[in-house]
Amino acid sequence: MKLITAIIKPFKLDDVRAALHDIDVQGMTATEVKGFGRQKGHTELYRGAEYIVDFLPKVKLEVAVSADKADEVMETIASAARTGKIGDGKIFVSNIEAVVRIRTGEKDEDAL
Amino acid sequence: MKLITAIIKPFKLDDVRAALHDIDVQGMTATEVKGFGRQKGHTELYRGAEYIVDFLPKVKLEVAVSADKADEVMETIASAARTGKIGDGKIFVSNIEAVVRIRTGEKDEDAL
Amino acid sequence: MKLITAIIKPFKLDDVRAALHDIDVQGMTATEVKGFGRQKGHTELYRGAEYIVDFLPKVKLEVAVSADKADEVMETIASAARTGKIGDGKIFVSNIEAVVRIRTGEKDEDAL
Amino acid sequence: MKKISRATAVIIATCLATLPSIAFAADEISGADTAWIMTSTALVLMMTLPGLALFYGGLVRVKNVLSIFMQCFAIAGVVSILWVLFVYSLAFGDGGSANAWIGGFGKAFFAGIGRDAPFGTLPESVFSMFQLTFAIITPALIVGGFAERMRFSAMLAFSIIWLIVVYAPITHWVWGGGWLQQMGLLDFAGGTVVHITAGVSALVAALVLGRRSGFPKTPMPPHNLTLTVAGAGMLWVGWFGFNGGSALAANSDAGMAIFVTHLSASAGATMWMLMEWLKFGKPSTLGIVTGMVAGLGTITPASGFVGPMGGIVIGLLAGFICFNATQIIKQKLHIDDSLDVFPVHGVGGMLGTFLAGIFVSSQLGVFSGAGLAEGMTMAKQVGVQITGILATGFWAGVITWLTLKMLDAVMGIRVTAEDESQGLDIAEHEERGYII
Amino acid sequence: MKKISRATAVIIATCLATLPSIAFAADEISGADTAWIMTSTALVLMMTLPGLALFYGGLVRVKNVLSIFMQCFAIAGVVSILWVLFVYSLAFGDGGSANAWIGGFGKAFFAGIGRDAPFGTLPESVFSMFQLTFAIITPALIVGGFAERMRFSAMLAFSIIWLIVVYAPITHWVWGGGWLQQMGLLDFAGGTVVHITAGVSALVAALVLGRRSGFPKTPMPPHNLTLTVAGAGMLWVGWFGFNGGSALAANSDAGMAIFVTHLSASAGATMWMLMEWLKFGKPSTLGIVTGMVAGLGTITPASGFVGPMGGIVIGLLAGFICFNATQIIKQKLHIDDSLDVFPVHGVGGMLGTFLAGIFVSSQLGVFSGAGLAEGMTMAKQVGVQITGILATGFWAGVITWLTLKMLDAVMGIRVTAEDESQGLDIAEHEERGYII
Amino acid sequence: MKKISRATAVIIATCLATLPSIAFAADEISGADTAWIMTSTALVLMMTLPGLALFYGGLVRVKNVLSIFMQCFAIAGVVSILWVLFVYSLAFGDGGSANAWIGGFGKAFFAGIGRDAPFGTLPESVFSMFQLTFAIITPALIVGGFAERMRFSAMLAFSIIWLIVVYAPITHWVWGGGWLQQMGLLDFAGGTVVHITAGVSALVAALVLGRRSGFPKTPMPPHNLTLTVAGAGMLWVGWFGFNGGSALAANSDAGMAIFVTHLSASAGATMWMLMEWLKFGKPSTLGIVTGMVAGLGTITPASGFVGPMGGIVIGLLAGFICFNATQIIKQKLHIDDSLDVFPVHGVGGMLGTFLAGIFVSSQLGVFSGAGLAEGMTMAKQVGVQITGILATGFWAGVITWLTLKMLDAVMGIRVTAEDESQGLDIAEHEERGYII
Ligand SMILES: Nc1ncnc2c1ncn2[C@@H]1O[C@H](COP(=O)(O)OP(=O)(O)O)[C@@H](O)[C@H]1O
Ligand SMILES: Nc1ncnc2c1ncn2[C@@H]1O[C@H](COP(=O)(O)OP(=O)(O)O)[C@@H](O)[C@H]1O
Ligand SMILES: Nc1ncnc2c1ncn2[C@@H]1O[C@H](COP(=O)(O)OP(=O)(O)O)[C@@H](O)[C@H]1O
Repeated sequence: MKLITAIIKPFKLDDVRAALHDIDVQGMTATEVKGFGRQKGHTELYRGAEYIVDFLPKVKLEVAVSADKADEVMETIASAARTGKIGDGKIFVSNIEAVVRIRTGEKDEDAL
Repeated sequence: MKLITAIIKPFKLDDVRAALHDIDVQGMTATEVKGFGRQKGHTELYRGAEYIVDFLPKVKLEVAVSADKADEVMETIASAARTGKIGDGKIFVSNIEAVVRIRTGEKDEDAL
Repeated sequence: MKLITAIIKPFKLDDVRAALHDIDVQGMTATEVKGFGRQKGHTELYRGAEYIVDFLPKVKLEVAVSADKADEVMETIASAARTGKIGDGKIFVSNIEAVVRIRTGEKDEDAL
Repeated sequence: MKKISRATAVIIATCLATLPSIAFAADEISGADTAWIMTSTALVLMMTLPGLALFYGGLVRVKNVLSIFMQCFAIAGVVSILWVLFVYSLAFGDGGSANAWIGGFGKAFFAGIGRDAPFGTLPESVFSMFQLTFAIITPALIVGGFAERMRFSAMLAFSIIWLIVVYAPITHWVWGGGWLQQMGLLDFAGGTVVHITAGVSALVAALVLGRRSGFPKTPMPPHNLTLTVAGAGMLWVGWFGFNGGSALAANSDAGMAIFVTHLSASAGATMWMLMEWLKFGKPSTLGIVTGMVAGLGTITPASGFVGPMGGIVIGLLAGFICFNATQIIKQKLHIDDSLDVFPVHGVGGMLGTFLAGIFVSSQLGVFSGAGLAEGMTMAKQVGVQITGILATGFWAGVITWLTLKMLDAVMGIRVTAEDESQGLDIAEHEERGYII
Repeated sequence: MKKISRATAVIIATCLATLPSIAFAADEISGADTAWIMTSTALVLMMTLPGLALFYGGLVRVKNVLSIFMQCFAIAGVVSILWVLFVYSLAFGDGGSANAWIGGFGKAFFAGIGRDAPFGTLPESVFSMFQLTFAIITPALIVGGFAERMRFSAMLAFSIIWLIVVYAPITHWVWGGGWLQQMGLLDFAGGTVVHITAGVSALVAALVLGRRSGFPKTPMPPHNLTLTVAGAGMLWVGWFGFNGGSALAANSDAGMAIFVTHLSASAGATMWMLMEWLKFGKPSTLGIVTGMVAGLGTITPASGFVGPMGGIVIGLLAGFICFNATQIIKQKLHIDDSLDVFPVHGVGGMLGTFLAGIFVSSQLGVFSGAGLAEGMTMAKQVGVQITGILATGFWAGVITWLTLKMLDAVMGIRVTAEDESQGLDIAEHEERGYII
Repeated sequence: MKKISRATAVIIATCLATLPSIAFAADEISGADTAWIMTSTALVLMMTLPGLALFYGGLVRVKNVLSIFMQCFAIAGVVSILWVLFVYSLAFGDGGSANAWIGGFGKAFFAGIGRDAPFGTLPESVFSMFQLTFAIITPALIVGGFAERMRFSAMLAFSIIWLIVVYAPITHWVWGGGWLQQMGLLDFAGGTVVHITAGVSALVAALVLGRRSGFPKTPMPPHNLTLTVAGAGMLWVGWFGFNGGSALAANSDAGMAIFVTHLSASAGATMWMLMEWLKFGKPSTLGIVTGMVAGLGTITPASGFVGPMGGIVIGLLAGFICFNATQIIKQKLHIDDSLDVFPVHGVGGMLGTFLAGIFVSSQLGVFSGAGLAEGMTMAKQVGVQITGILATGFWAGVITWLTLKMLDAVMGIRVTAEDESQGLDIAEHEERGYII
């Protein structure tokens, strides 16, 4: 099984979820993160003291899927999250060796 | 070494930590996340505008352990986090190639 | 490619970022997390009710790099984040099988 | 009949004061009245700062909370300066031959008005300052209509023009000796002057600016209801100064105005709670405070004229009608009057101005009010009230439309899509509400 | 002796006013007194909305913050309507032959009371409205006892019954010409009427409802102390109207009441801070504001009778005793009076009512007060005070117990375990405090 | 000339009252004045609690928000107790032969002052309580200078000593019949007594304590501007009591003081907004409320003497000069007066005390004020004003420096680096602001 981790723009989360839903992926986990990259942040000013906020709010989406579905999921996320502007984010794929569904104790593919 | 990642219900965090403590796992890292899955969220209403909150607050727990301890940790988490109701969460196991303890520079198993 | 995950003290984030910048790593993702480990938390008191806060605020930094750069990145993070006091944190290294840059669709090393 | 003489004495006095007469030559400043109106002034200022700022600020998304605050404070600053320069004079000065429509420049710079000059039983400084707090809150209310998308500079330009071309003349019509006051319009504390003008202008502004991007598909829930509730409480309390102070004296008219104001707020809140309970199954905090504001806005024009039971009925009707108005404007018509200024203040102001003409009557048993003025019938009074509603609503709407169209051509009134998505706090003010 | 005549004149006046006499026939409405009591009314309303709502709201967990707000606003709405319908009449009307126990329906609907009808030196509308703000805050205080677990509908039913069966009669006993007032009970601003009734009822409610699930093992720290501190400040300020307004006049009694109120709050806060410092090593913000509220609640019954140094002593004792009471109730007895209403308000109210009988004396040197009434000895006065404490505490406790048991049988008073764990904001009101 | 007699009557009365004369033997307590000053007292208390606490609390980092609250409440508690014990007596008592410098102990424990004792037209309890609220806010203002790094115990010790050695004598000099008052210093509501003393002391404290670790490299932005804005609104409103109440009467002086106070706040806010717009390209919420406070602080000494247009000019100058002062102190000199107390209050207080000597003149056309006292020329008045500025600033600065050095030797005034990095809330009070 594979873990697809995508860093995306927060306002794209709904679109990505809908797109994944369409290809029958229902479970996923999202985290609010701060992204540092090519896209630059902004400046804030408080009584003349400059404060450079160099991170950008991003959402990290983690989806565990069976190995054969990994490519489709990657493609789906990539196309749903794309705006074509800098800062659209990245997708990483890594291997998962085991999965358990806590409620039932089901294992691996059954647990997804 | 293995990284055990568990998505659990937030109010179960204390129980899981206590259980891990009992089997001598002391280090771990927790993150507040939003879970999407079979369990459904709720509806909010603001001046008649409906607002469907489809995610559920979950906690992601990450524990790095030596390979031989991975199964025990998985079992422990699973049984401590279980309520038997939908949304109890998942456990994922993946491989870690190296570990460093920043304070001392110790490596791998020594660093856990 | 490798994913370097570091749990560090929050006030060290700026130093670590600067150090990584110096070795030409520009992209990374940070998450606020709660750490449990050897370092202990504190006690809070509300109208006499004791409340033990046993976690410590930490930052998790995730950096995807090409395999050959992984060691340098690890060392850099370790030395920039070190205070020598308990609770400095850990670094974990794991494998990434694929990377996509969402904006362009570039793959793997090109996408970093 | 005897009673109405008191209830309207204030208004008549106000009217006379604007004439170049010696009517007040013999007037004495009353310490008690001065104490009460200074207190009321503080209460009404509190309604805007921090009251309304918090109320509105909590309702927007987190990325725009400071823009609301900034708009409220900037309006307070700029309106106050203009007030002394000439707007007070336009509203309450003597307009000579044009007095039916607008005051003149005789009181510009507050010049020639002695420190001890009386206005009725108050120092004129106190009267002018009290009225200034009304001139501040009215444009600040409009902010709710165009929240989360208007350029700050355009907002400022709009508020200035609006103050001069809408607020000053309408205040003159109703309270400064103008034609509506001559006609006998009952508007004790600003149903027409404040709530109808603000409500209609907010609606027009919402239409001219267009919807927030994503509306109505994307949910835009309030980001911090604790601010909204804090502001709501201050609005309720402050309204005692708004309506009670409009008696311009510490007497039983002020006392009864406060009593009915409180009761209408209570009834509005209760009714909105019941409506939500029935319609959605659960009553909400946002609902109950919205009902409260509806009750307060609606009683405003009537507050000096009706009795306690009349106040309760007005509040219940306010809760019922404004609730439905909110549903229609936003859910049905999909007009993005973002913080519901029109359905709450505009509709409430119209309803209250209308009902003032009815519940003023002393012929309604336990629902009686202070009684119609001599020579008035209820039908005639209601006719006057409707005239007032239409005239003020029409003038406010047309001028708002023209002003915004003009400003859009000249400077642009809406932020870019990117700024809107980033939020006005960063885009327009380079700061963030919370760093927690 | 001369002094007490002033201090009690108000109370006697209040008493007389409820009799069908012509005692006030010659009374004139005083502008100054009217101004001050209208101001006090605004201040006391601010104590509940937003004061108490914020104070309590900050103390609960984030998932229940709106439920507190909702309860405070709903109580304000419903109590106000009932007040005009008949509760004011029950509390302050003439009860005829039953007048020792309860007022009648003579003032129901506020009917037959002219707009200018005087009540002492105030318009009766002002007196009634001032008293209404007390009737709002008292049931709102009880909310702290059953916070985070009571059904909203049951809360509403309970508050309505409680207002009618507990609050109205006890107010009549103490301020409306009833038996305790006849007996000479000193309760200037509500030690018995407000604080003892609320404190005891909250304790009983906590016991009947049972503990929050997880209490006392799971920590339930306040979710937002900035709200609590904002509310605490408003309570302190508003209390000037609560106690100062209870003089029903803008005179030196009101002035001294404010002075001693402030000093007791200061002493209570300081003492609580010292207790925490000694006992736990560190003083806390929550502690200092709790001590402040204890000082305020405790001085309330005594505020019209004691002097500045008496006020300080009362505050110090309040801090010391209420601090220990809090420890005992929650940490030792594990009673989940969630926001400590009984140890702070109940114990404080009892303590203050008792101490009023002592520090009223003009024989205590620099600690002297206004002096006992003619014919009173300190022993006799203290006996009356204890009678008042026991009678009001007992009545409030018993009725609360019966009402809640009855409601539990009829409709259920506690939310389900699932709703409790999800939080009342979502479960009962479908909204969330913060979306940040 | 006639006019100044009124404007200064209050001050002269205050002065006389401190002499063992029978000047007030015939005085009657005025209900209206009493009502207004009790109201003002509530407003000024609200400025500190919760106003200033929220304003400052929002400006610090999240880990120190409670420490600000704690400091404000603890100061309120301890100052109030000391006030009654002997500080009021030192400030407003009769100092006998030393009366030019300090009052005596004649009013200690508030003993021997009857409940109905008049002070001018007020009960003395009301005068003393009103003044107490000034004695609370002044040390609380200083907190902004040493925020985020001072030990709580040292802060408390410092505030106590400062109250006795700085605040009490300076108040006596200016308002208690001391040498500056005799000289004719115009300080209506505390430009010297409150703002200069607080501003200078905060600057000295910032220097003695040293910078926060990381300053100025690490950005330390406000953690919650919604608190700051809520507090700002309360400061604006409360200032009506601060300046308006300083007339000690409900008359046209109070009314005009409120009017000019409001206008100066508006002008200060507007000017600061424009300065930021010009200099940084974008105006900010924090900027506009800072300008508002600058306008308020600056008008304070002048508020009883100037007219509306004078108020506007003073506000504009306040915005301009305090803006630049803030830039210089913090950005250029890198002095970590953390919440900018000196550039805003200190500089504002100096500026306003100076300008009072100018805009009091009745010879400035539309910019005229109440007129100089008989026998005064503008040059002479300005000389007196400068004397007042230098004397109060110097005394406050020197004593603050000595006190802090002494305390540092005795007990240590700064928290450890570790506590500073963890935050004072946990380190000093074991609690956290938010658990959300
Ligand atoms: N090497 C990396 N490791 C981890 N996260 C990264 C890395 N590079 C980029 N990111 C994440 O992706 C986000 C977008 O990257 P950025 O360089 O700004 O734009 P783009 O992906 O369009 O080139 C960043 O904000 C960061 O969260
Ligand atoms: N495929 C997945 N990848 C990542 N996280 C998942 C996945 N499926 C479920 N989760 C996480 O597990 C949580 C529980 O899953 P859910 O389907 O609601 O219940 P259950 O685990 O009992 O079947 C989800 O809220 C989500 O956070
Ligand atoms: N086995 C582990 N798995 C995951 N995270 C860990 C583990 N051990 C420690 N951590 C993280 O590292 C942080 C520092 O660890 P700690 O034991 O306190 O100090 P040190 O790293 O100096 O030994 C912890 O707060 C936790 O977030």
